[in-house]
Amino acid sequence: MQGVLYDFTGLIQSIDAVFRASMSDLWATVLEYAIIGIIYLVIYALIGLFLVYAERKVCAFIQVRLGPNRVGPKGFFQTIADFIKLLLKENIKIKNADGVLFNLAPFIVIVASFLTFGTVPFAKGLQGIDLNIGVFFIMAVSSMGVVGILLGGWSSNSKYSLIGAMRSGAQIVSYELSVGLSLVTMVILTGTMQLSQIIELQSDGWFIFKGHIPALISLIIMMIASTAEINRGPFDLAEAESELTAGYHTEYSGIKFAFFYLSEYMNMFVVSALVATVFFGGWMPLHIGSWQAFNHIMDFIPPIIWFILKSFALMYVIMLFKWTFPRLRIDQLLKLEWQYLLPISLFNVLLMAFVVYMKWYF
Amino acid sequence: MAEEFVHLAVAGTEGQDLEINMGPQHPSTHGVMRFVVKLKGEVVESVQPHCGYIHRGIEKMCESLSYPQIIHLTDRMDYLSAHINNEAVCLAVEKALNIEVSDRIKYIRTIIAELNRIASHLLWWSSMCMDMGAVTPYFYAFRDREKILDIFEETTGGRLLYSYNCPGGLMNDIHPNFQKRVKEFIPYFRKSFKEYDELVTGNVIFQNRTMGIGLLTREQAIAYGVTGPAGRGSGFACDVRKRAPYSAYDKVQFNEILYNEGDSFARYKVRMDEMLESLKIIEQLIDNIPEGSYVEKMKAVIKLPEGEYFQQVETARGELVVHIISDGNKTPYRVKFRSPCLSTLSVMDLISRNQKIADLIAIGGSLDLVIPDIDR
Amino acid sequence: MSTQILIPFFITAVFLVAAGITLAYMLSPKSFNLQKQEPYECGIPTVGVTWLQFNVGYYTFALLFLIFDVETVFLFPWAVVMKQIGLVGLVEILIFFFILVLGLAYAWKKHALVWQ
Amino acid sequence: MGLKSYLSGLFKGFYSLLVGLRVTNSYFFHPSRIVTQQYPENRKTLKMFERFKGEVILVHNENNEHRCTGCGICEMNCPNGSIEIISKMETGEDGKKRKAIDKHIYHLSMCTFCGLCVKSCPSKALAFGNEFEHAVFDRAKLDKVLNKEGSVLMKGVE
Amino acid sequence: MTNQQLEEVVKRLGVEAVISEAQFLTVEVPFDKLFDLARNLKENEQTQMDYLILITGVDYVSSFGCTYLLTSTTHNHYMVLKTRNIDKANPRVDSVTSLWQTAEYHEREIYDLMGITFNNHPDMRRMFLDESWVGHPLRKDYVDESNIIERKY
Repeated sequence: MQGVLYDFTGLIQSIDAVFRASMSDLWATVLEYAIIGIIYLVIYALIGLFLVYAERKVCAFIQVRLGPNRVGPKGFFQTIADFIKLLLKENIKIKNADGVLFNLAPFIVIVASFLTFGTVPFAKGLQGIDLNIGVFFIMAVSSMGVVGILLGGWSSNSKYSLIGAMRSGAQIVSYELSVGLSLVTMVILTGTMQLSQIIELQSDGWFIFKGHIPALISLIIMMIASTAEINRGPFDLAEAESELTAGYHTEYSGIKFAFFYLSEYMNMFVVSALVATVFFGGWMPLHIGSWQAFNHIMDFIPPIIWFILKSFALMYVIMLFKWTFPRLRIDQLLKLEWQYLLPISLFNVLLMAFVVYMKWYF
Repeated sequence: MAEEFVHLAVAGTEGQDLEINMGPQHPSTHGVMRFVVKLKGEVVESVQPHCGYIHRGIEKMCESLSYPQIIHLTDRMDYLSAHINNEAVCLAVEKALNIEVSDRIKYIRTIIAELNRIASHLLWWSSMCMDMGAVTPYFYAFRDREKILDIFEETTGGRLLYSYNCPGGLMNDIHPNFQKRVKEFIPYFRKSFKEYDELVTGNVIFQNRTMGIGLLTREQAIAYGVTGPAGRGSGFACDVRKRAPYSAYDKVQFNEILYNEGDSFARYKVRMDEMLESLKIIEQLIDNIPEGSYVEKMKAVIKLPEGEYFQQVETARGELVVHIISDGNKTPYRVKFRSPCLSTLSVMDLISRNQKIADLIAIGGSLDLVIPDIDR
Repeated sequence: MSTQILIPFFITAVFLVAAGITLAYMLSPKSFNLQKQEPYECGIPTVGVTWLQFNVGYYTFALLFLIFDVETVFLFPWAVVMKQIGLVGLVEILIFFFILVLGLAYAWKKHALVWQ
Repeated sequence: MGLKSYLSGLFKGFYSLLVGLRVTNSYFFHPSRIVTQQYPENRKTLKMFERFKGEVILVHNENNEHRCTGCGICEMNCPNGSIEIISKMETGEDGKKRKAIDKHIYHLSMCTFCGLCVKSCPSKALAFGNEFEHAVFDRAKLDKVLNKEGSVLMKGVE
Repeated sequence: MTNQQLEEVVKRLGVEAVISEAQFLTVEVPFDKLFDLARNLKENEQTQMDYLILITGVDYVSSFGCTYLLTSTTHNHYMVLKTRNIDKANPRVDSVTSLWQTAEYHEREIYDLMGITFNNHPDMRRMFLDESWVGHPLRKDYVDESNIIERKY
């Protein structure tokens, strides 16, 4: 196995050691946690801001227009301006709304997306939460977000919000299954659920190549189902701009709306990071079997770059979905899941089990 | 507090309908229109349209204006086929005065009317796709519509409201570039039309969203007076251009597009095919515009002889009938516009019952309502 | 790694939202207007109750989901060790799947998979 | 539903989605096809079509002369009453008194650009200008006096 | 069918009508006979007027009138049905909604703007104006000082 050029494990361990040597264990832990929190907060916000900008530019280019180009060079600071605007907007309290739940909803949504964001492996050693049930953890926590959406929609006491929330409930709950099953398919191949190990196992080839047919089917299902799970077009029934005006966040204004918006984009990032990790080797460079020279050249590209490239390519695909397809209807949405994706992914699990049993993978 | 919600949410609401206002400020009503929709879950129980938010009393205004002055008011009815509306009044006045306009005027009117129809259908296409959640087609259609608007702007001076007709002819002659530009546009549009088909028509989601949705039978279409593409999607051969040809339509070969399914997809296909059919009409006429004057000699003050005059034209949305009652003065005694959208609106409730709320939007898109045409 | 690491992430997320809302509360203008407090319904006052008993269509899928999700949870442990247990695992999971698919087929047959 | 139709429906649907994705994707990678105009920046190169109906103007030549005789036909033909003519009596060079315009007032806010005034003007005094940036903060600024300060009737126009 | 033949059919229906020829064949009937004639025209094999194009309500100052433009989708012939002398104080006409559903909205529009009430109409409400609006704007004697500006010319 080729040596990994950029390994952050040692660096982080040495920082840990320095802290623990200079103060008591408890304080060292608290300090480390604080640093982790701040760093992640900054990255979270930056990626969120950039993604909003990227989406606007992508959709503008697709739609033969220029997109934001007034604030900053090429409109780069547009989202910052938007953020400031949203911060300065009045938070309108809706009459008859359930105040507690109304305010609780953004918390839940952000907590869910932030916790899943923590599991994203940026490079070797650069991963906040690396549990041995990593894949499972992401599934569990991300489905918490639907609670926030449901609460937000229901507590607004607006009819559009109510329908949007109900839709998103049925939708996310259904697509959870396909996401789960396609991940199960890959777990059969990997034999582990820890994200860092999944990446390590791909040092001699990504799983999309190793697992060939079942992995490909699983990838397609995963892309469709996760697009649906993060409430993005063509599955954005919960917002359904032309039907429900803004769906579950109709009544949210100012910064609270911004949090819903942010979490949507961050969920997109997390999902594509997860797909990149499981199928495309995360931060692992492209290695082809025994081409030593090629593999070495690839190793020089830092893992973060690899990771960012892969997840942004996937995000581009998700954006492309949104800006190409018309929205599905609720019954079609559920039909797609229950009559197409679920049977296929069940079949795919068996196929993968069979492939693994026959050792047909590479 | 918790008990209060339980009380609010459940007690006495069994089987109650959710009553929702769609409009007047709603992204998908294409204007200021209010639908009161009764829902059972997602299923539409009834749709009650409330119009009049932008009623301007054009018919009343007409009673105090002279005939040339009326024309610019008709622009504002169905503003997407403004030229065709203009034409209707002019034809009515010419018919009343027994004036036969020259072929040049007829040809130019027909070409511009067909271009206008394409522009209108393009806007419909984009907004219907937007109603269904696909935003990108909107921009493609507007990009191509812009080319037509440029042609219009060069010749008529207006981009949306042309006021290009006057009783007895046209306000200006066509611009020298007109023919060249139109001929450039035809192949360009054919090419981008293929893209539309790839992007939307063939799309499985789009087909599933529209096929079998909003069924309107031929009998219903006739009884409710649904004309235009919406009527022809139900197999109702209502094209005025064929039934009672005016201008140069009797000189050109074209097919009346008919689909018998009567669903949203049929209405969609009728309009899409009509755009190509309009191109054919333009192709036949554009090279053969005869020379001559662009306006017939008219009296300075136009007075219609006493009587009642009807003129039907086919706008992009259906049959527009102008009914002028004249008492011999220079202003009409009474003008009635039979706007296609009012009749089309009346089937909204009928065909969207028991469909989902998302279908209601798709049906609204496929009927192609222009609200100022309803609220004249 | 222990699950302790979740604590800073949870706290940071809560802090992010709380700080945002507090900041907005301090910065944003406040004005009182009865019209503004109305829930948005295209500019028309709401008619009737919003929180009413809702269509059962959504809930059947929640029930279906429950069945299948629990089964997915069972699949994960098996998936992890699939490579080691070989044929036995394959046969066992075939039986498990057979029952699972039977349930799905039944639901399909009963039109429970069609939104009503 | 047979398995065959199930699968063929699946693949056909999937293929149609791919066709759609190809279109949008090709647009993303060809930014040269962007049609957006950078409006305020391209003011210098922006040229409206000559017939563009921006506003009604009274044509003046370089000697500050116009062709308006103050006959009031445009005022009469305007459907919206957006033209008001205030005329005065003026002694010409030959000593005869004749009617001339004092103010040709044009209410842009009421104008619907029907073109009847331009068409009906017997002495071709009116025309459409290409100016389209009409936004103002005060509505009163939309009421314009079309004849310039000190302008006189062109010679030979009756 | 030509106007001549149409005229004969109408005469055979035995309705007291004044028939004249303008752009289309115009049949003028008293307003209380209108519905019967309309039904006959629709159901008669030879006429089959199944498509009602428009209804115009007219204020003839001394009375009200209604004009119906009918056509047949099978025979493609047109006919104008006219009625005058509707009582000014209490204008009432029979609704033709049961024959042509499209009349529902057109009659509501006339009721709203002209103030002619239609008997047996399923939903006789104002169409465009608010329920609290006083008067019917399309009437010749309607005065609204704030909204109607008299033109000088």
